[in-house]
Amino acid sequence: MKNYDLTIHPADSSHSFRRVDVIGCLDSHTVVGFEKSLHNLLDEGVTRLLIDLSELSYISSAGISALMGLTHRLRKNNGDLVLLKPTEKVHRVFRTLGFTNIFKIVEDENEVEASFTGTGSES
Amino acid sequence: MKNYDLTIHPADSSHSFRRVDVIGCLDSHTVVGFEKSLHNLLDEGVTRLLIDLSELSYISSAGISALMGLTHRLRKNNGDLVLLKPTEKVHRVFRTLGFTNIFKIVEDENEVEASFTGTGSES
Amino acid sequence: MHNLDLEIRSTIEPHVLGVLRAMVTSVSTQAGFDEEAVAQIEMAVDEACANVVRHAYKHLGYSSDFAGEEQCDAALPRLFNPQDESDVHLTLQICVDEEAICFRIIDSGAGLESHTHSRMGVESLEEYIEKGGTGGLGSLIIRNFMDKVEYDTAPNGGTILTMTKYRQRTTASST
Amino acid sequence: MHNLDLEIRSTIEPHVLGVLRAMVTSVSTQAGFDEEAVAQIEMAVDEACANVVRHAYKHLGYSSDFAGEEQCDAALPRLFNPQDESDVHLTLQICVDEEAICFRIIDSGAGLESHTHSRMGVESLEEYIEKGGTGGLGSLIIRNFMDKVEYDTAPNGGTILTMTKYRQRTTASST
Ligand SMILES: Nc1ncnc2c1ncn2[C@@H]1O[C@H](COP(=O)(O)OP(=O)(O)O)[C@@H](O)[C@H]1O
Ligand SMILES: Nc1ncnc2c1ncn2[C@@H]1O[C@H](COP(=O)(O)OP(=O)(O)O)[C@@H](O)[C@H]1O
Repeated sequence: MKNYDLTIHPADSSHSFRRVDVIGCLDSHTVVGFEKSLHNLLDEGVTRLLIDLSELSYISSAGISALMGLTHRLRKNNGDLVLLKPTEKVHRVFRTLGFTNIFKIVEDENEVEASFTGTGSES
Repeated sequence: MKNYDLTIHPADSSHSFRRVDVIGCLDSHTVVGFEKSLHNLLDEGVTRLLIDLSELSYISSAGISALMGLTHRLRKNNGDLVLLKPTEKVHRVFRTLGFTNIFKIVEDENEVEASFTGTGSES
Repeated sequence: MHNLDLEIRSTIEPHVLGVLRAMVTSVSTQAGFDEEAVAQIEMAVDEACANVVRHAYKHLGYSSDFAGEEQCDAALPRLFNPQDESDVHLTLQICVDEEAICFRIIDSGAGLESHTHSRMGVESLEEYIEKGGTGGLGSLIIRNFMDKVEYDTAPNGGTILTMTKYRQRTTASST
Repeated sequence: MHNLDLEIRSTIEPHVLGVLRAMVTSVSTQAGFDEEAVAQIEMAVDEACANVVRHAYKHLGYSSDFAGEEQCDAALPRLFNPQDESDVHLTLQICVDEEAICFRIIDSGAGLESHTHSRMGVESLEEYIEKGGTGGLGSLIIRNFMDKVEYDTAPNGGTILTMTKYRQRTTASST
């Protein structure tokens, strides 16, 4: 029962995006480290970002705002953020609050590559 | 996330014992209903009892004492109590406190029938 | 579950948010709320408690927003240290009865600014996005997920947030 | 996790045991104890709280042992009902610091009988079995699973149980 963990996968030339997995709870406490790590990654030039939410058990408004901030920054650079397989609990929060109209959410890993529509391309 | 549930399987002529599944937490609160249900079953004449612990997430001293009470009563009637596949957490409690020397614990469903050694036989 | 009253007092520590969520989830589940309602209650209470941790004692320098964890903790008063009778903590009261579950989140902090008092955070997702998607979502979540929400100023100047979820009524639903 | 102090006050209600376990498990895990230690802490605290629910207020008729749930609840005082300022409740204090996690379970009940005070429950599994396997196992579990255990009588006559688990030391182990 780890409270929070983030795995940043190394760049992989077989796809155009960078992948991270976030595990546990993204609340107003753990979000601080999450934002720092991901904005560092964007500083490195990443414009297409995939965040695997399949093991995220909780997200608070602070976590949602962090995802909003990443979305804004990536889209400004012609990139995008894609969220992979959120748990039913997290997906329901997105749905109820209306964030399913804002975030790009993908249920099938095979559709990730196609879902990045911006022009930015990097590994 | 149900806190406590007990399933009493109907008598089945293909084996000599009666089976119940206990789910959730067996604490000093839920043990009251548990003891009542199982002693009712023994009143019906059951002498060989199998309790499936594979979904028991917590047991307190009250739960252990209830199992002790059932063991005593069944063995006095030449029957026995067998515990099936306790979760690692519950098994560790039994082990640490020394109850693995008292309770008959079976990990494999196919070994249940053989593990009843008393003479009492019923369905 | 029948009636249950609980009161939790805690020091201001970011880790307490996870502990309070575990407790709130357990109480709400045992009170008979379904999974979706429990998740909404968990989130609303977490937002309220996070606001205490982040905002209420900012003026004293206790905030997970602008202090590194170590600096922040060093100065934290302890609840059970008789030498430290300062009033920097978070109180969460929980009442369960036949009709509803009710939470009261109390701090003795700086209080709400008078303009936020009447109108907390953002009013809608649209307003949230217009304002750049940075703040105010917590209050929106609280209002959306609970049936009754009330902000008061405590006699000592702190904030009292009372929120209720009824057993029958449904609030914002995902379907 | 750094320092954290928590105090939970609750009405005497059997369901509260599950709620307190959820909280204790969450605090201990976040405090960095491993799975086995967390399970031992959960069990020790649960035994202590169950004793308050079952024994401390027996003389007033509040006990999950001999009252049906409905009868029992009907008479239960509420924590937040100003008309009901009786002192029938359970207090659990939790302190986390660099060295240990410490729990204090406080009631204002009848207190321990003087002979149990010096020697609570049974001393060993053998004694437990000799006595028919019915009572006293709770205290044995508390002593086995915690590093330091102390019973005191509160000024109001109730019981104060203080128990500590250190971060490094290992108590009863299964291996
Ligand atoms: N307990 C509190 N004490 C002081 N100020 C508070 C408290 N709770 C909320 N606030 C104020 O209300 C504002 C709105 O809160 P909220 O909607 O949760 O959004 P956010 O926390 O993202 O700003 C906060 O920015 C803060 O100024
Ligand atoms: N908080 C308390 N208030 C009053 N009596 C208590 C309290 N805690 C324990 N006791 C007494 O100590 C005895 C031993 O407790 P324990 O070892 O948990 O075994 P059990 O609860 O099975 O009897 C109890 O039977 C009770 O008489």
